[in-house]
Amino acid sequence: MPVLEGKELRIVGFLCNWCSYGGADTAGVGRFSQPTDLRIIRVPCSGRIDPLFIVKALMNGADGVLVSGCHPRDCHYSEGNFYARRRLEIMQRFLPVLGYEPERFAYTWVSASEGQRWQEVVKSFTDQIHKLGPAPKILGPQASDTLSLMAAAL
Amino acid sequence: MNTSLNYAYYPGCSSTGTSLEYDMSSRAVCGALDITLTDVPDWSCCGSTPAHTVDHTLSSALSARNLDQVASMGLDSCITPCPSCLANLKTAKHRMEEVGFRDKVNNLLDKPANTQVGAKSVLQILVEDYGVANIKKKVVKPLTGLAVGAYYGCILNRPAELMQFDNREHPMAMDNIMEALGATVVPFPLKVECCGASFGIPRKDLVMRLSGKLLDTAKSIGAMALVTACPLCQMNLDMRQTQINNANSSSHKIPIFYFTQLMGLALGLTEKELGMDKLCVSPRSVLDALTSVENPKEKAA
Amino acid sequence: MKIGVFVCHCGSNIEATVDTAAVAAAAREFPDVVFATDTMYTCSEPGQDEIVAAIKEHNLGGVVVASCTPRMHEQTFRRTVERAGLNRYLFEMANIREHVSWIGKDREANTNKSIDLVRMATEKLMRNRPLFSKKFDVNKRVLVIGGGVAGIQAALDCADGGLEVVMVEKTATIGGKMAKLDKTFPTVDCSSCILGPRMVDVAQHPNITLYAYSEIEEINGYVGNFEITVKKKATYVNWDSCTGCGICMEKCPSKKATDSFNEGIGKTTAINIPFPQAIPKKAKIDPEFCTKLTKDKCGVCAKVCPSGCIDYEMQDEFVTEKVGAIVTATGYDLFDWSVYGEYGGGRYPDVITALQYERMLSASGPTGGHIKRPSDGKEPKNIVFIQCVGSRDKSVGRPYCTGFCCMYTAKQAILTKDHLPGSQSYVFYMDIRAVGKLYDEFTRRAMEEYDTKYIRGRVSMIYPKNDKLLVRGADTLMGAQVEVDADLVVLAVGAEAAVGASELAEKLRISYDSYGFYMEGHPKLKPVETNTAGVYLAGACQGPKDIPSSVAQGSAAAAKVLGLFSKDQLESDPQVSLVDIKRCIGCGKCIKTCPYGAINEMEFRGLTKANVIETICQGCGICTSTCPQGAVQLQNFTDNQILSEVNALCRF
Amino acid sequence: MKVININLSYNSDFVTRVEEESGQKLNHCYQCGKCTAGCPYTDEYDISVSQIMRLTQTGQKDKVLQSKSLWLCASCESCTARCPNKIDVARIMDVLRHMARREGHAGVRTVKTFWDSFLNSVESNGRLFEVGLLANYISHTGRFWTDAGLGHKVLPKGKIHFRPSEMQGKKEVTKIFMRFKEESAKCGAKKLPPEISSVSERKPHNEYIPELRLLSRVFKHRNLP
Repeated sequence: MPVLEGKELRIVGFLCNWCSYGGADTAGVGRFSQPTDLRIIRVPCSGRIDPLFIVKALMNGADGVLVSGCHPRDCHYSEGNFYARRRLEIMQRFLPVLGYEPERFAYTWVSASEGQRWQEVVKSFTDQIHKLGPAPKILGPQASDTLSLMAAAL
Repeated sequence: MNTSLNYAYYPGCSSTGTSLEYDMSSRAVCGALDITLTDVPDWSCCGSTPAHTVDHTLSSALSARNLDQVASMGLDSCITPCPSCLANLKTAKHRMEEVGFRDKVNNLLDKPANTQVGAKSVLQILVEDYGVANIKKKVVKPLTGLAVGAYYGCILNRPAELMQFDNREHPMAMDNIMEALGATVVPFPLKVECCGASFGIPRKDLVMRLSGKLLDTAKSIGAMALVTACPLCQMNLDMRQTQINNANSSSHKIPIFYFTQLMGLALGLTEKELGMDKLCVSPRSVLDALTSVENPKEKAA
Repeated sequence: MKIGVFVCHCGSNIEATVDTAAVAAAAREFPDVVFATDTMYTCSEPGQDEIVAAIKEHNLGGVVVASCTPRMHEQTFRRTVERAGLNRYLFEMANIREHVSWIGKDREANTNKSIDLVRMATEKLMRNRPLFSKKFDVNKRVLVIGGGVAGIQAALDCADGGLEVVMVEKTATIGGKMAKLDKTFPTVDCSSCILGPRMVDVAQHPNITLYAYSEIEEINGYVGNFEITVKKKATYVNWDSCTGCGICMEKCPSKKATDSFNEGIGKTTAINIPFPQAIPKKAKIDPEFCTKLTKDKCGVCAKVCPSGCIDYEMQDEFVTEKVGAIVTATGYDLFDWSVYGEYGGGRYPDVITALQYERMLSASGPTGGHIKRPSDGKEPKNIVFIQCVGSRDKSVGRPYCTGFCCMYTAKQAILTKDHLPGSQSYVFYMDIRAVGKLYDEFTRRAMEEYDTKYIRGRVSMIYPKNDKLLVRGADTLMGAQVEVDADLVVLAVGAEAAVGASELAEKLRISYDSYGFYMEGHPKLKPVETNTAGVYLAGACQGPKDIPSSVAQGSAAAAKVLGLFSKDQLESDPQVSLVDIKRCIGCGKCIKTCPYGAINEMEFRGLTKANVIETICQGCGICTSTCPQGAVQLQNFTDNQILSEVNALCRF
Repeated sequence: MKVININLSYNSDFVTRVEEESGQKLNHCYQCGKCTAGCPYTDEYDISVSQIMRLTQTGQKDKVLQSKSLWLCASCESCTARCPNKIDVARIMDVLRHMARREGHAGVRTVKTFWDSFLNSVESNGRLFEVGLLANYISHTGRFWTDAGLGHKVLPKGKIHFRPSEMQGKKEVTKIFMRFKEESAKCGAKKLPPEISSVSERKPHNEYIPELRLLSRVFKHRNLP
């Protein structure tokens, strides 16, 4: 039972280790309550995020994907988030082509000190996804084959 | 000034009565500067302070009607000499951006209010649109030797977020104009202190105290006269000056001009056009001190 | 791979809103998981021993701990598994405290979420590979940026510890804000008497190289091997031969230069030595006020200088220094209070800042220690101190408390009485923040023994009345509006991040908060570290601090550096990129994108291939997501590992 | 002095209403007193503005709504302009005044009467008719001498007209008021004090004669032409 049926949707988050993951920690330390849908994957830098990750997540049945990195000019690796921004901008334009509403994806900047801001980001994005409802799923016995085909296509 | 300026003009109620001379001089000055004013057709009262003390929707509805009248002229903004009117018109526009509030206001109106029309003060457009430098160019009769203090009153640029004009604690618009007219501006420390506002009738004592303080300060800094941009301030300081003197056993004889009156003077308009005779505290001495050279226009008058 | 899973209660921190037993039970069903349990405190000694035991008993190939954030205990548990003979990278953490139990009350949802996070961790762990650090040499020299009291402390401690220290100070003298102070609280002892000797020590210490009037131009490299470019700003005086005799100052005809050391109280000469005890005691020319440099007239200083060290042609000079660690001690600056129009916004000469007042109190200051009104030089009788000017004020974007104003105001009130026994001081305050040894007693003394009148309320406006200033405030305890006829008003102007702090942070690759103060590694456990290895913080650059705390941090930072340098070699983080020669087509994209120039080209059987220099690679993984072939992979964050986490989440 | 039980006397409904109607967060106030420090009217207040804020924060409804201060605030915005926590204090004062009205309080009757008279004049003329306002106010307060002294100053200057300035749209304005009263009646406000409610059945403006006579009586006393 992955998501609480009706209650939760699948939301995947990719967070850079230095700012946003820390920001999410700060939010936790501050007990800033948030919706429980989001599952966070930690990456060293938003620049590490391959647009493929997001597409894969959506194809595999995520209802929303959230990316968060350090504020521009404040990247721990000095320029990773600029690369991220460029790639994600382009990727977002392709989502409709793949049959996903671009609103299912969002990227933002949250620093390690911005626990409050992280809370707001999670709340508003989760709302946004719940408004859209569940994303179209590829199910059934052939699902995995279809997926591998799509993966190959990408 | 090559491009000609046109504005919808909202006089406000006091312009028909106690601040007649403000209205006269504002129109005269704009005329002299080739600024065209068209009266807002069949304008009504903005509700002033009393309205917003009763209810914000009522207050905004009263203003909204006038904003609509402006829209009916095919214009998206108007100007008014009176800060109180200005505050209400601006507040109405601002608050009506909030849908829930707008609906409440529309409930009170015949037809849904136009939410696009903005408002500026006569002072603001003179400074920002016409420009102090250009005013300076038009001066034919500099106010040399006139030591004047500029008093702005409390709501001309407060709250800053709403009024979006000049500095909230230390406005300079009138100071700059007066300087351009050749007057000696004495920095007035209580520029934005309240004069007692509309309490003149129900609680005169308040006005006596607050306006009294303003007059005392004006005297202490050696101002021969004060300029104001607000009918209420002017009325309290001018019309009630004798009352104030009696109440505080002071003996002030400080003329309280509307800044437009002194502008007009410097632009060569006659005292009559500017309603100098409407002032309660006689400006005679001050004006005589000024007019070293006889003004031909005045002879004619 | 045989995997063991340990789900931590963290006392009630996690257990209260997550059914850890259920999480462990669910984990047992995951592929490869051979052992799973829930424990009270996994990080405690018994908790760690349990892990070690389990690894031995079930001969586990990898371990997952579901507890707090990896930023807290990843290192701890890596050491634990290592003790049991596993490679430290065959370990993963699932953050079920900060990211689950602390942000939601719904036990069912939390438990379910925790299970997902553990599944992710195990899926990734299955694809983890043993990684081994490389060792590299350390350059045991340290750079201290900023010569205030914190920087001085750090520099001296390091130097005494036998390290070579390079100190770079922006202004012409070290000493920072403390050098400008007359006395210090709560002991009221003379600031320069305490600081002076320390400044001299810096100048004379054989291990310390001081670059005053210099700034950091560029920083390259990494912990153990930084390369720093220092910009020595043109002083137009050859410091090697300048003796600091001061004749140039006496003779200089241009006496209108802003006296920044005296906070603009009084003026100084175009060529000047900041103050008599300056270190280094060397003259410099302020070009904008020097008639020789502006109009090519004068040239008096060149004529009078006995050692002929004036050089009007001098240019900025750049020098490189190699160091292994950096201590940042850039301090703070004062908030620009002119935004307070109601306080005159700078229009009234007799409204001054506390630091200006401090200069006035100082015997070596422009007034020779006499309190005078800037306007007419008269002795003030009523002095009003206003607290929280640019502190605890959202409306000016400074919601934080500066923390030391309450104390220095009490000090200044006391000193005022000493200087002018006939005077009366009034302090408008909101709360008295006097936490610290003997601090509260001190503020009490200001009230009880020195009869300072404390008024609880903010001031709404100040305006001139005759030759006095009328201060109109509130006494909220009286519930009344109050007025004071003041001769002099002293504003306790708050502290903000030093000018240029953020630019420097970007050069250092450390993060800073929204006010420009530098972020420490961990608010509790890493107060002087940053998230960049080898870069440490000291003093007010991390947040407003008084002298004792700044000094303490200076020493703490020094201790960290000495600790770092206690090893001759450092271990590189093996989580770096690795090129798969077979896949690499030598397109060079990764070389272009790498922020560190950690990738170069190499020849391999006549083909060009990318090659990662492990010690330079910082492990950001930008190359990995750039490589069209997937040939460059950031180890421990490979595409496969991340995608396995994605699948773990979405496919179930 | 009365002991206040903080939890029993806390009127949470009141606090929420104030926050809703003013759009301000009361908890943002940390009682620095800067509003009181700058308030030109503090002299006349029975409760200083910062204490009004405090009492509102702590839900002391009656104390607040019955206070004179609410009616002596001229909305000069000093408090709002200078609040370190960006609270629009003036707006909160306004909102409290609205509530006081709805609850039928009028801390300073003369002020309320004046404001009502002002609005009555606007309601029936579309614009403010100053003499009418004065007359109306005098008739409601019996304060004949209020500004008699000014009469002979202002009369000769042609600043005072004994007829309101004409406008066609005044019906629209009157309607605004009517609708407003219906609305406020709907949302269960207590009966609006007489001055306001009576207006709807006021005589049309051109029959202001009785009040004019009243006024001229005033001037006779000053033996004016």
